[in-house]
Amino acid sequence: MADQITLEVARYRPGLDTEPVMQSYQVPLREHWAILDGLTYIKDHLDGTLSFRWSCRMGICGSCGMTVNGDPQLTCATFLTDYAPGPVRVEPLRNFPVVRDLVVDIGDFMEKLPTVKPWIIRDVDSPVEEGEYLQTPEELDEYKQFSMCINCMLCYSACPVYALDPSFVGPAAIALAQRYNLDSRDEGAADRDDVLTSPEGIWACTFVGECSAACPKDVDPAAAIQRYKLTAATQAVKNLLLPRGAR
Amino acid sequence: MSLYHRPIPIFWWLERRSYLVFVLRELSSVFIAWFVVYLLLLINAVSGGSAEYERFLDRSGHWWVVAINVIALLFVLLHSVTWFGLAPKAIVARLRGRRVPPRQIAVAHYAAWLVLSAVIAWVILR
Amino acid sequence: MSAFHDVLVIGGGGAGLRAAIAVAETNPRLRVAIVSKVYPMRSHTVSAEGGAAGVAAADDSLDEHAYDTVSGSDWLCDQDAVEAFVAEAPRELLRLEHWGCPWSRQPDGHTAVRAFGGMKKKRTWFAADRTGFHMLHTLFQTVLSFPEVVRYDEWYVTKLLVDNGRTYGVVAIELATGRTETITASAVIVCTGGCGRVYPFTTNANIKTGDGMALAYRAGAPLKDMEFVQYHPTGLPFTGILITEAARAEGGWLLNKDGYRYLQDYDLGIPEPTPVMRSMELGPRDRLSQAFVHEFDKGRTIDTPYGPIVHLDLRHLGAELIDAKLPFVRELCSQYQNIDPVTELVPVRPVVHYMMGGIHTDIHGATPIQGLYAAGEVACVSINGANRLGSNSLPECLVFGTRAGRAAAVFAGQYGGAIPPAILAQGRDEEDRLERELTRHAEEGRERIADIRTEMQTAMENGAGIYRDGDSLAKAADELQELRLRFADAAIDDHSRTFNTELVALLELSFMLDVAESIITCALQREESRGAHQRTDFPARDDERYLAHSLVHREPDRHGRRVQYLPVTITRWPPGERVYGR
Amino acid sequence: MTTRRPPAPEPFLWLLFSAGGMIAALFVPVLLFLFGVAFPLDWLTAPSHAHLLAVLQNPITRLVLFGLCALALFHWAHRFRYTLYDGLQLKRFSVPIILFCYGGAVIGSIISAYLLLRV
Ligand SMILES: Cc1cc2nc3c(=O)[nH]c(=O)nc-3n(C[C@H](O)[C@H](O)[C@H](O)COP(=O)(O)OP(=O)(O)OC[C@H]3O[C@@H](n4cnc5c(N)ncnc54)[C@H](O)[C@@H]3O)c2cc1C
Ligand code: SF4
Ligand code: F3S
Ligand code: FES
Repeated sequence: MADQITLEVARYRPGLDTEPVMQSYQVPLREHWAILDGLTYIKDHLDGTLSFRWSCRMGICGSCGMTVNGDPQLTCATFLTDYAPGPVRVEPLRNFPVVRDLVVDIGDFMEKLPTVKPWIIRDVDSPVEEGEYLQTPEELDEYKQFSMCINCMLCYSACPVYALDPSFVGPAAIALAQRYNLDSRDEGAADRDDVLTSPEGIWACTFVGECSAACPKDVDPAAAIQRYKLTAATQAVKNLLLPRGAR
Repeated sequence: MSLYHRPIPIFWWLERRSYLVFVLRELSSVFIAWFVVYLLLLINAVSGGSAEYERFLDRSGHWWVVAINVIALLFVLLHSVTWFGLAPKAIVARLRGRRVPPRQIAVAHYAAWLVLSAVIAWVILR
Repeated sequence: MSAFHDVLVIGGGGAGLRAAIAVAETNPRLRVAIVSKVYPMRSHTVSAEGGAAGVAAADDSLDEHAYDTVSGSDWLCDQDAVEAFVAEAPRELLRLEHWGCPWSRQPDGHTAVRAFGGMKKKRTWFAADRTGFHMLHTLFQTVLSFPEVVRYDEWYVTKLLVDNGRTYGVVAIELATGRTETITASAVIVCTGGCGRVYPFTTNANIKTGDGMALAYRAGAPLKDMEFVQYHPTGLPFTGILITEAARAEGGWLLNKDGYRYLQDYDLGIPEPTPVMRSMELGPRDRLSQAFVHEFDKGRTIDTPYGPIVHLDLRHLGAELIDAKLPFVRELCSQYQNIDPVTELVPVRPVVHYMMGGIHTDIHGATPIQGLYAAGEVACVSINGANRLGSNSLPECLVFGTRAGRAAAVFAGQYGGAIPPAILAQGRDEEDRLERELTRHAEEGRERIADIRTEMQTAMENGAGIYRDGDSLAKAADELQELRLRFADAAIDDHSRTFNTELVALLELSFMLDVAESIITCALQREESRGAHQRTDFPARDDERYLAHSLVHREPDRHGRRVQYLPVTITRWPPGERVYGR
Repeated sequence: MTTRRPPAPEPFLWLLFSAGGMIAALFVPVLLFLFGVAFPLDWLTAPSHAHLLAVLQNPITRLVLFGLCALALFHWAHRFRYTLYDGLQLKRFSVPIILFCYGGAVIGSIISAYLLLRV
């Protein structure tokens, strides 16, 4: 194994550059080194001006998403040796405005998230003193998968519909809405329906499926969206056919 | 803050293989529409009497009609395969309270496809 | 510019989010804001795996949880705080359940509990082995349902503004734009988490740089029990990624080079095939990490390029149990170590994990500075004493986050009002200082901050590791002194205002140097061995002299520090011997 | 739901699209293979006119074929609409696109009904 590998890193310095330029760095190629280790090596030893986000380096905080050789990846869970002999292209996540170098602006998602009301909604809250809401392991399994989202934004970066129409609510937010809709303790599905069934909601998704392919936590947002389409469509038919009281 | 917005190329779907497959999958719908037209021509020919029907058979043997149909068949197969692959995601089926694994739903779809195709072929070729 | 909030929470982790909700619930009219240097759901609480303790089972009792905590702490915790903690933890965990936390369940629908190190009963609530992740996202998403909670996401707090013994807010940088702002408030709650990054090998995330401890310390609040740094016995060798204690609670074994369950040699019990509470692999973390060092000295560990290791054996648990209860462990092992714990041994070694010490607070989270509160890992109430029990920290964030939030809300309700001009002047000074930091030492060829950071971490590891002594600590103190001088001269390459992570790294390093010094100072002064503080030159516990909290104050005029001792509060459990496995 | 919105067309269009996609996936390959490839290339002998006429005169056949044609056309309409939106980035022309696609499906369905009734 060669002991060095080239990282071609997208640099964008606002005010100086009109568009990103690629810059090459040689970093050590070692077993167990993630792409992120290569980037921190650059920052610590070669070029302190390179900007990127990271924190947990164990694939759970969701901050280190970037485009690696064209694919959206968590750079702390993607390894240099898998790309040997290189070079490896590291670019910011697609479909988000670039703030600087590898840092993108996810403000859009942060604004959309509360609109789908990702919290438990109950008609009546029972007091904590009465103990927990019972939920069997099977009921837990109903939504568990959709609760695994780390908000890493890889799915948004992979979704062409979001690229073309940034008003699309998008995979992770819809999956989180479904996470609560399917939770046996929640009674807020009707409250989330308006946003989900708006033109920017589920109907904008054409089931490209790339969101689920990109998701590092197997959340399968594509499935969440299609399932809600089925739910919403069935509901619409019921609304049309049944008199109000019978629904 | 001056943010950089990456422009989207017109043919963005040439950038990634998976996007290309997606666009081809979507285009399969055009060939399904073509099939409907072709089917209606056939029905029209059958109701026009046996001479009409023979003429239809002749025309359907033209090299370019066959070529279109071969391409259409490939697209339709792409449609079927992707459809059966994705349908299990939207459908949550339950058997005796247990959730049926997506794989089994896909297998059921393929089985239905086989049986139906056999029945149709039998009806036509009988 | 200056914005005003009634209560300002620094930190969006478990403690900070819980505190913000508590403020909003206590008094909905208060304007509460959260400042966090990362988006709240990126906070390090997200990494917690094993679970959160709170008495739930019928055969368990608050007293037992309290006793386990007290003895686990080697009697250095305050027992009134522990009693409040164990009493309120179950309610807080239920609260989280009502907010949607996907706790793992029993077949009948009740929440499930698992065993944990140093606990006599099963009382650790868990959400598979992603407990912290689920708790943090549940809290964050619940905060979204309180529109009155304002958030400053990706803002970095650089200074606490204090005048006349009372706090009035902070100065912070908005990372995206580089804008600095004075944010004033009637009360401030510090919830900035721990400081594992002062050590080279840690389970802690990049962001855990002890900022809040240094902020409070610089503002005049003392830090408590800083010499107590927890090593977790099972981290992956290269990355330091944690393999949760739950792996041992579910039945994992620790094996040395000869495949021998070596803990039996260290007064931790006799090996049984299935886990026994407070015994062997379910002993407390300090004792397990110390046993590793002895194994190393006996040549019974295994050498690897990333240091000596022992093995964690999960193979006998089987794929089904591992997938149901420890899926994240399996994922981490396969991703970062290329092994499958179902069929292979997991290489592990002790790793810096948690800070028992922190900002000195009372039982309501109040610090000696008026209007300043602290909760979570950054604070020292103290319930953890000389050694925290696994799974006590997440509920601590909840219980004391809530308490601090309530107390701050009451304080802010009573003492709102005018901001003294001195505060605004302080704010302007700080903004000017940051301006100078940004342009500091533009010349080439200066010292790199990464080098200073690495040397600081090495000094800490060598000087104040699992075992320390007067010499090693004194040496570390000298090294830190020198690093401080070099730091004053260090340069940054990056002078941009947009998302300048190098500037952040510089400010973090300066905070870490303060924290590191306070750890060394307290460790030098405490001439005994207790819990995680093991002095080879003073191997015995000394209740005569040191049944007391150390409080380190900054002394600006004497360019130094002063350590003072505060007696431990004992309510019902007089100091005794720590017995495990017997 | 407390306030009642007028039913939006999207769920119904999606149901038609889905039903069409399913029925097309199940029926079209074999039919297209037989009539578009196998008979024209003489891999199999085409059925006689009389046999086909008999099959087509069966009301069940006609019903099935009508369902197939109409749903498949709606499937096309819906997918093609979004292909134009996304693939060619023509969303700004959404009104004419909608008229063309679903209009085409409606007219096509009427024609197929007419042709099937005439058999
Ligand atoms: C790998 C791992 C596993 C663990 N597992 C368990 C377990 O199973 N059970 C258990 O009980 N405990 C566990 N712990 C311990 C526990 O997770 C932590 O102690 C706890 O989560 C700390 O929460 P916190 O809210 O105090 O701080 P954090 O979650 O660390 O949050 C700190 C917050 O402060 C903000 N902040 C920091 N500095 C600044 C600044 N200068 N300006 C602005 N904002 C700032 C950060 O952005 C962040 O939002 C574990 C710890 C680790 C590392
Ligand atoms: S759904 Fe998956 S890819 Fe999308 S944000 Fe969540 S974890 Fe990331
Ligand atoms: S990639 Fe996009 S289009 Fe839908 S299935 Fe996923 S959200
Ligand atoms: S650094 Fe946290 S997910 Fe990669």
